[in-house]
Amino acid sequence: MSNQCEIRLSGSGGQGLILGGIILAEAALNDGKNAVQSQSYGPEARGGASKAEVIISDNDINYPKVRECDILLSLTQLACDEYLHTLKENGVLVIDESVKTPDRDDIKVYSLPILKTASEKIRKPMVANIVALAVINQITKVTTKESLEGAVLKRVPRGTEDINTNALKEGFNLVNA
Amino acid sequence: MSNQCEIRLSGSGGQGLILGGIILAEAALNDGKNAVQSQSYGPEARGGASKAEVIISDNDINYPKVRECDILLSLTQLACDEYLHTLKENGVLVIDESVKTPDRDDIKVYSLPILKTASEKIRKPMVANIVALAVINQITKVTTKESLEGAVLKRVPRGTEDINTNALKEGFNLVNA
Amino acid sequence: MTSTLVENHFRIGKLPHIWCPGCGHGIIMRSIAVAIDELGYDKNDVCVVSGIGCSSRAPGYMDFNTLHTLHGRALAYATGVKMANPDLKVIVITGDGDCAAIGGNHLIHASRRNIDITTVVFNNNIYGMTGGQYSPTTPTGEKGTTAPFGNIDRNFDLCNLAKGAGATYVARSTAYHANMVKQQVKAALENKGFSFVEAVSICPTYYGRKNKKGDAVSMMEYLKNSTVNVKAADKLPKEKLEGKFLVGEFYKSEEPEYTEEYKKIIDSFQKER
Amino acid sequence: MTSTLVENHFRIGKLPHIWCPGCGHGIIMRSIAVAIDELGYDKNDVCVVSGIGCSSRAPGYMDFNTLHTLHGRALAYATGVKMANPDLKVIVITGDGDCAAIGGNHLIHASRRNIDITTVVFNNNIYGMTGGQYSPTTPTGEKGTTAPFGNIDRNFDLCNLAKGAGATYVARSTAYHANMVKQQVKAALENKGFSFVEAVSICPTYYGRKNKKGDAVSMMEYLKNSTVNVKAADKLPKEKLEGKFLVGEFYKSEEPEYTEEYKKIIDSFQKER
Amino acid sequence: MTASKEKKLYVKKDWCKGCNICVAFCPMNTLELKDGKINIKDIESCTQCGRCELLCPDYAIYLGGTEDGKK
Amino acid sequence: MTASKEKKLYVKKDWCKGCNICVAFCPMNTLELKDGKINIKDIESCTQCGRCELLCPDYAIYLGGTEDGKK
Amino acid sequence: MAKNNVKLMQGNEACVEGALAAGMKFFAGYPITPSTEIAEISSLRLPKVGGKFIQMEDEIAGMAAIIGGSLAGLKSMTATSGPGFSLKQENLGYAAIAEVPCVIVNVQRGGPSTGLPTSPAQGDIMQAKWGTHGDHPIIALSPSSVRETFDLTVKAFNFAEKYRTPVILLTDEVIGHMREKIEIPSPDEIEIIDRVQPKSGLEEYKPYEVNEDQLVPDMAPYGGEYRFHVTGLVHDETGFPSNDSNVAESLLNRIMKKIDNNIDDIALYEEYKLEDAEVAIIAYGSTARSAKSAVDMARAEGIKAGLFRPMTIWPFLDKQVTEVSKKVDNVIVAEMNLGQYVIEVERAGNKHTKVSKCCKANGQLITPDEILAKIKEV
Amino acid sequence: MAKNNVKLMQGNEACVEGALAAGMKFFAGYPITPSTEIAEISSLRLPKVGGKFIQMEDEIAGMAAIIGGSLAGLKSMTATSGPGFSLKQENLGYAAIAEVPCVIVNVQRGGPSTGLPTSPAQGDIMQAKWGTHGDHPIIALSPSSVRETFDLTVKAFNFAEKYRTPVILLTDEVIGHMREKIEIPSPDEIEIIDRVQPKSGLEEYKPYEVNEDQLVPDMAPYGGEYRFHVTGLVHDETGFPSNDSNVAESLLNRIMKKIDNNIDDIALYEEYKLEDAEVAIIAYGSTARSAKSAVDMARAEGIKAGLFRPMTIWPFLDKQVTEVSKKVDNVIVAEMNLGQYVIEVERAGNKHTKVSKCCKANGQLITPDEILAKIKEV
Ligand SMILES: Cc1ncc(C[n+]2csc(CCOP(=O)(O)OP(=O)(O)O)c2C)c(N)n1
Ligand SMILES: Cc1ncc(C[n+]2csc(CCOP(=O)(O)OP(=O)(O)O)c2C)c(N)n1
Ligand code: SF4
Ligand code: SF4
Ligand code: SF4
Ligand code: SF4
Ligand code: SF4
Ligand code: SF4
Ligand SMILES: [Mg+2]
Ligand SMILES: [Mg+2]
Repeated sequence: MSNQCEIRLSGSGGQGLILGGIILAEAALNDGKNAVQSQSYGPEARGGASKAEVIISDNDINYPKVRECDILLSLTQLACDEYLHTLKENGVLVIDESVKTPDRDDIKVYSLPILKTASEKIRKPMVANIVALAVINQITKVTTKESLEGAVLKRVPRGTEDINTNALKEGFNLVNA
Repeated sequence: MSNQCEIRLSGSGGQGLILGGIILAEAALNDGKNAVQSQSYGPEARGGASKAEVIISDNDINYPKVRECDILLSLTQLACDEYLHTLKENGVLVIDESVKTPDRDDIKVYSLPILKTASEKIRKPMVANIVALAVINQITKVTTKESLEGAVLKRVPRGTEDINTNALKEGFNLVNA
Repeated sequence: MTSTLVENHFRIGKLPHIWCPGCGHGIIMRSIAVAIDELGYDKNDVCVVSGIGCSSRAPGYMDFNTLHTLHGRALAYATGVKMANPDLKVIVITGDGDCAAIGGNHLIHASRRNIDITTVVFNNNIYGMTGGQYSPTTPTGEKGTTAPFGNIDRNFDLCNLAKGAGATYVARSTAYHANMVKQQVKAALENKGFSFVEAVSICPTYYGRKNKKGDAVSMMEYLKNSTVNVKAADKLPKEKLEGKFLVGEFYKSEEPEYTEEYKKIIDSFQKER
Repeated sequence: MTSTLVENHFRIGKLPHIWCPGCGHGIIMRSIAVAIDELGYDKNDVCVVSGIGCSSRAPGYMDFNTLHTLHGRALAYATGVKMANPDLKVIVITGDGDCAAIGGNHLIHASRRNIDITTVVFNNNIYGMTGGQYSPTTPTGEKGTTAPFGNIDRNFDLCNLAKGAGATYVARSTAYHANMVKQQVKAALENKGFSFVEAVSICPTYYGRKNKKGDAVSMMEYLKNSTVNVKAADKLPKEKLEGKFLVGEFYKSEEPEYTEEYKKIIDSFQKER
Repeated sequence: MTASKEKKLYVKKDWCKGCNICVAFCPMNTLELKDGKINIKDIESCTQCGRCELLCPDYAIYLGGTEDGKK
Repeated sequence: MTASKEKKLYVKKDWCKGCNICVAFCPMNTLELKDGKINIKDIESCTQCGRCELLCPDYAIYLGGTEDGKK
Repeated sequence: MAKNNVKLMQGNEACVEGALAAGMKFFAGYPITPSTEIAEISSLRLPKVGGKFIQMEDEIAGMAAIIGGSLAGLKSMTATSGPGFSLKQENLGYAAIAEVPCVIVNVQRGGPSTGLPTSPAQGDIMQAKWGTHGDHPIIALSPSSVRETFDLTVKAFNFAEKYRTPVILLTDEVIGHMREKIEIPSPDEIEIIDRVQPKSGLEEYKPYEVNEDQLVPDMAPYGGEYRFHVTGLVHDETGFPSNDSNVAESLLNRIMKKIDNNIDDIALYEEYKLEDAEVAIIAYGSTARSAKSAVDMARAEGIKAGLFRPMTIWPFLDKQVTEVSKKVDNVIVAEMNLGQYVIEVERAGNKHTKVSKCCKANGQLITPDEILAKIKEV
Repeated sequence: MAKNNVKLMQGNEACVEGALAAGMKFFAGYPITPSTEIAEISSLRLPKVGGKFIQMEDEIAGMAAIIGGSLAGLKSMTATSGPGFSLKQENLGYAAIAEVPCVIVNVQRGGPSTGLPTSPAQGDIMQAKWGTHGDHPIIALSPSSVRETFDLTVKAFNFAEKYRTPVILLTDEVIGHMREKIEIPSPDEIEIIDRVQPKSGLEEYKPYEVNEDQLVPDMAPYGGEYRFHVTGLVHDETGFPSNDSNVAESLLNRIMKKIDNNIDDIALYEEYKLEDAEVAIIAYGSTARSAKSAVDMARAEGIKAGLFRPMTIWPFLDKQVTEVSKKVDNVIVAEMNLGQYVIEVERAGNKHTKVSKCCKANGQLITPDEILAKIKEV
């Protein structure tokens, strides 16, 4: 289980985090790894999920749920407040710059303008999830760049490939910058 | 169980045999005995029963169904054919005269014009069941006369008391004759 | 010896049927067979589906593909049969309780979808099989074993209900008008869509007895004397319609049929390939 | 701080409700509360019953006797409540799926009995709660997650259905016509019998998105522009009615109410004693 | 009215339940019940109108060609 | 049109889901969304017609007497 | 002449009389053989005592209506048989989780499906406990005579009210349709239990709150002075839904415990000639009558047989069955099905004794002879 | 890049893919969380392969329609969750007695009643066997992964066709909604079984006739050259109803035996580190994933734990469970309910070993830690 990486993507419904989780998991498959993606629901199916979870591993994945995670993405304050305690010691926290940097000194925190990049640079707020994936990838190398690109292009609606490639690029840049 | 008397009333639907069974059982209650009455049904409840069964006993009655009976009434040939084999050795068979006297010499057979008495003497074919009860009672003394009369008067529709008392009388007479 | 019609369309070994003397169901069942006969359908192409009830015992006697289902569910089963094999002529035989009480929802939805099923309700205004409880078509005020003081429910006009829900052929006839039943069933079978035929039946054993309607003959007389054909109704003065009910064809229209519409979806992919 | 109306008729602690931004259900729910308020009913005398669905979540927010039942069964539960305590003003809040798909049978039978229940359907033409499957009111050709190639079912006109089944007050309004909803609910509550109010709602999240109807505002605009009042309809030329649907009161009649009729039976024995 | 009758009126007593419908609705009063079963009282009067067959709930009376008799 | 207004226009931002309905249907263009929440752009223009209250699915805007403000 | 309160009565009729004695004021149902007489007699009797009867459009609606009626304050009952019982399952689970007292009578007939509609069976024993989805509490009682049908119907209402839970009266076609001598007890001989009304102030009222070791919340009717919310979702003590796993856990635990912890109150059974028995028959309902005969017949032949007759079928009488198992060399479960109650008996008993079964599901009551043969066989 | 047939797929999607691979041509259902995706994906995929999808007015109609569809010759499936599964029970019994092959998927969620609609549970285990009235046969399978969902759906169709019986796929919200790597087998790797068509002449055709030791009658479709009658009443080999107790007995015995006698064919299970185990976990479905982790964790701590994982839930794997029980000192049944499968395990095992349970029904998947704690406790 040591080579298992557990990732939680959190935010508000409509931010495309489930799709983000799926893409991340598929990227891991592209790398020849195992992956499990799951999510949580509100009352019946309505409203969409508030979080998505991905486990990536070289081995079989038994218990499919993320409890303590290695990587936590929080695009909203609410989500960060709710899930911060689930981040392991030495874990990586990626937050949108609008989220207050929490005072935990046992983790690495990356506060980046993810939402702004999507809405202002790419002018498509809905690609924030892709920007975030690029950011996570760039920081943690949880999948290869190529696999992530392949996974994104496979899942996004036809005709939006360029925008999404762009979102990836800007996401990578956010970290490099 | 030796003091238990098991009676099967058989005929075609519409001959009021279930009511007959109920009256017989109530007559037994009037005598301070125990009684259980049951019946069989066709598909779902439709069509009415083709037989009614009564067990009369001084003691508790456990198994409530009649298997081999002490007394068998058969108002139709079909019924007689079907149930004759269920009559015990030394049992009493009461048949309408229209029914062929079966060749079993281990039983007592009473062939009497029950249907005709009802339809011609009393001019009410539907009191054949009451005539039959009187006949059975007269032959077997399974209940007292008074109890039977009481039971009949309690169950028959208001306004038909006279006809039914008459039916009883004619039934008693059939045996005495 | 039996008539050629009976010989050809019934399972002779199962006759005589279990219905009571004078029960109207036998008359209506025969009319359905005549309708099929006159249309010349291959018996293998006909599927008769029923629920539970005296009426629903009919398919057991009829020499087609037959399906005796659960109380109220005939139309849902029939929908599955028709979807799976749209070439089958699917007929549902049902009772007023079966189709309008427990089965009411399936009736309105099958009507709405306009799926090509012909439904014939043997409406005897009572639950016959279970011994005379009032049904959704028992007239207000009449008695049933569960309405000992008179039924306070208002009763459905089944034809109105089916029409309101979307059936594209709607007609009523009676056991007395056996030829009309036949004609309507024929028209219903030829209608490509959901067809509803209400055949008013008689239950002398329960409905008749409970409500002092006399014997089978009196009840047939009532059917004879209390009906007005819808075509004639407009021309009649109001007084003449009092206490009467209408028979005849109430509604007919052509609308897209469900399995045909579905086939279009399938075909659209066939072409793609 | 909340408005006096909301303060007085809702369980403030449960608000804001779970419905999506722009969901029409909230508007209709408020109109019902205003109707009750204007009629001056004691809150203890009101019982609001629902099934399962987004719409059926309403009673949880409303400060009355409230009963959140099973999918489709609200009217059957409500019938029990009303029979047991006829003094209660019983209101059923339901969805198009809840009342017309799985609950269709209870709807037509409650209508038939004319039991004094006011039913308000939040009709958003879709199963909202389960994520956008087509419902019996989804217009033919439109999409749902289970109708990816367009719905081939014909849709119910719920008001027709209720009327055909026997409801004695039948009306339609929309989330946009919030005051009309209120007026109709008031009239429905005052009608001694089964009342049916179809309040057309909007589901921007599923119906809107699946069928490219734009955001909540566009959908409200559609309600505004596509409705014709039934009173005006007769006077309008046909072209003006194309693509429109009718709102207003469709039917009203006075007929024996079920629990009152039952009371007569009880009373007849009281006198005997 | 005993003209050329193409068909023959058959009864199938063991199916008859004695409901009396055919008797009551035969326009020619051709039929009767006897011991609770259908009986042709007067075949001559029959016009082969087919009503009895149409209305018999039990298919116990019918008009048939000669081939029907054999079955 | 800033005449004697009996009632006051209240907003309850934390209930507002930013659906824009009140903004779109206010006849006086009094309202706007700001950061996804309702905002009174120009209270002077409000005629207290009550439409926003009527159509707000979330009871986040309403006209109330002064007592309402306290709650 | 027999005493005035001694009557020949059908089991189904005794059920209605018992219900009325217990305070039934509302019946909603749909006819089905062999339970129909219960609806019919209710329709006749209820209005005379100010109660109400309604024939619904189907069994689902019948069950839903009595839950509504019970919430509005009336003691409520429905009656059905196999197919209808299957249809009521979803609503049964609702009554269990929303804790609505009500009585459901199932006059068992031959299954599965339409099966043998006019023949007796005991094929719905396991369904009575497991027929609805999800874990839930249930009480089910099974009478062996007409008089006991009366008594257990009263008990069913009492348990329903006391524990706020649906109670099933599992009778069968034999008991339902047979007529037998019954001595109707006088009202003062009958213990009647009503639901406990809440006493808390209106402000702090929480409809599902329990205090200390109370397991059953008090219950107000709709239309009284308390207003409250009822749902089939998992809910907290206020009655409102919650997704919290602690809430779920404590709700489910409480509704299970309110039955399990009170099993001694709920346990009804008869022991017949068990003291010195070497072989014990376990049988219930109509089959127990045959079993009793069989015991007598065996004793007459010198075989030490005895009968354990549970009237409480659910909750399973683990303690009593275990005790019986320890005492005898052989336990024989006789039931009119292919082996249902025997599963629980095996679970409880097969550590201690040999458990066998005498089962039949062909529409015929098991006879004393068949049981006797089995006794001799083991 | 991953291989072309390697995909990230949701359990519910894998179910549809498995069904299509097995030859499903008809789906009728009604949406309900968390099974809805099965309907949605079926509606998208079926017409493309010439199959048919219909959304019915409710779950009852959905189940009825697939029985009709199957009789007309198409391999048919429906999918639902708890409340809908309860509604389907009456029809399920019909399929069992009329011997109509069909597959019913139940993606289990928290019950009872509406319960916890979006949370996982394994609370319908007993209902799957006992939910409908009357004795009847049932096969139920429970997958633990997305790939296994595919495989067991294929098996479900195969068993349904081979044994002419309804087969239940009992999955749960965790398995249904999670996405996992799956390698879709190629068509030639998949064994597909179709119902056997009758060969007898038209005249002597009896739709429910079996010869010699054949237990499953051949099956013709409506609309072919054979005409026949189907009923939910007890019927003889001609398919027509009968009240004869011999007919009833032989029908019921045959439909039970056709499953029981073939249990070795139907028994699917996995044994994990059981060879030298001293404590055996028994778990199925998603819980088995936690159990496997727990076994590994225990082993890491030097505790000899093992896992018995039944994929065939019904018929109960008596032989295998008994064997496991004999081998170990402790058996722990882990399941997301308040104790259901454990009842059967106790019955089979408590003569041989100590049986305990690790149960939870609060909407949360049991964790490996919880099972490990239980292992240490016993
Ligand atoms: C689920 C279910 N509920 C109830 C019954 C009992 N039942 C059988 S037939 C019937 C009513 C039949 O009435 P109808 O459909 O009008 O047919 P009829 O007998 O009058 O021809 C009832 C209530 C049943 N078999 N199944
Ligand atoms: C017996 C049962 N079947 C299905 C469901 C799943 N379900 C919950 S709500 C719903 C549809 C709701 O649609 P509608 O009534 O129109 O309400 P809306 O959400 O659109 O307001 C369905 C199918 C259920 N909870 N119970
Ligand atoms: S009970 Fe009525 S409907 Fe049934 S067979 Fe007899 S007459 Fe016909
Ligand atoms: S899903 Fe649709 S109906 Fe449900 S709350 Fe959202 S907008 Fe309203
Ligand atoms: S055919 Fe006509 S005339 Fe001849 S017996 Fe029959 S009904 Fe009478
Ligand atoms: S109608 Fe038929 S059943 Fe009735 S009396 Fe005539 S022949 Fe006999
Ligand atoms: S009250 Fe009328 S004018 Fe004022 S803000 Fe609201 S909608 Fe606009
Ligand atoms: S209508 Fe209500 S929820 Fe929508 S923007 Fe206006 S105040 Fe906010
Ligand atoms: Mg009827
Ligand atoms: Mg809706």
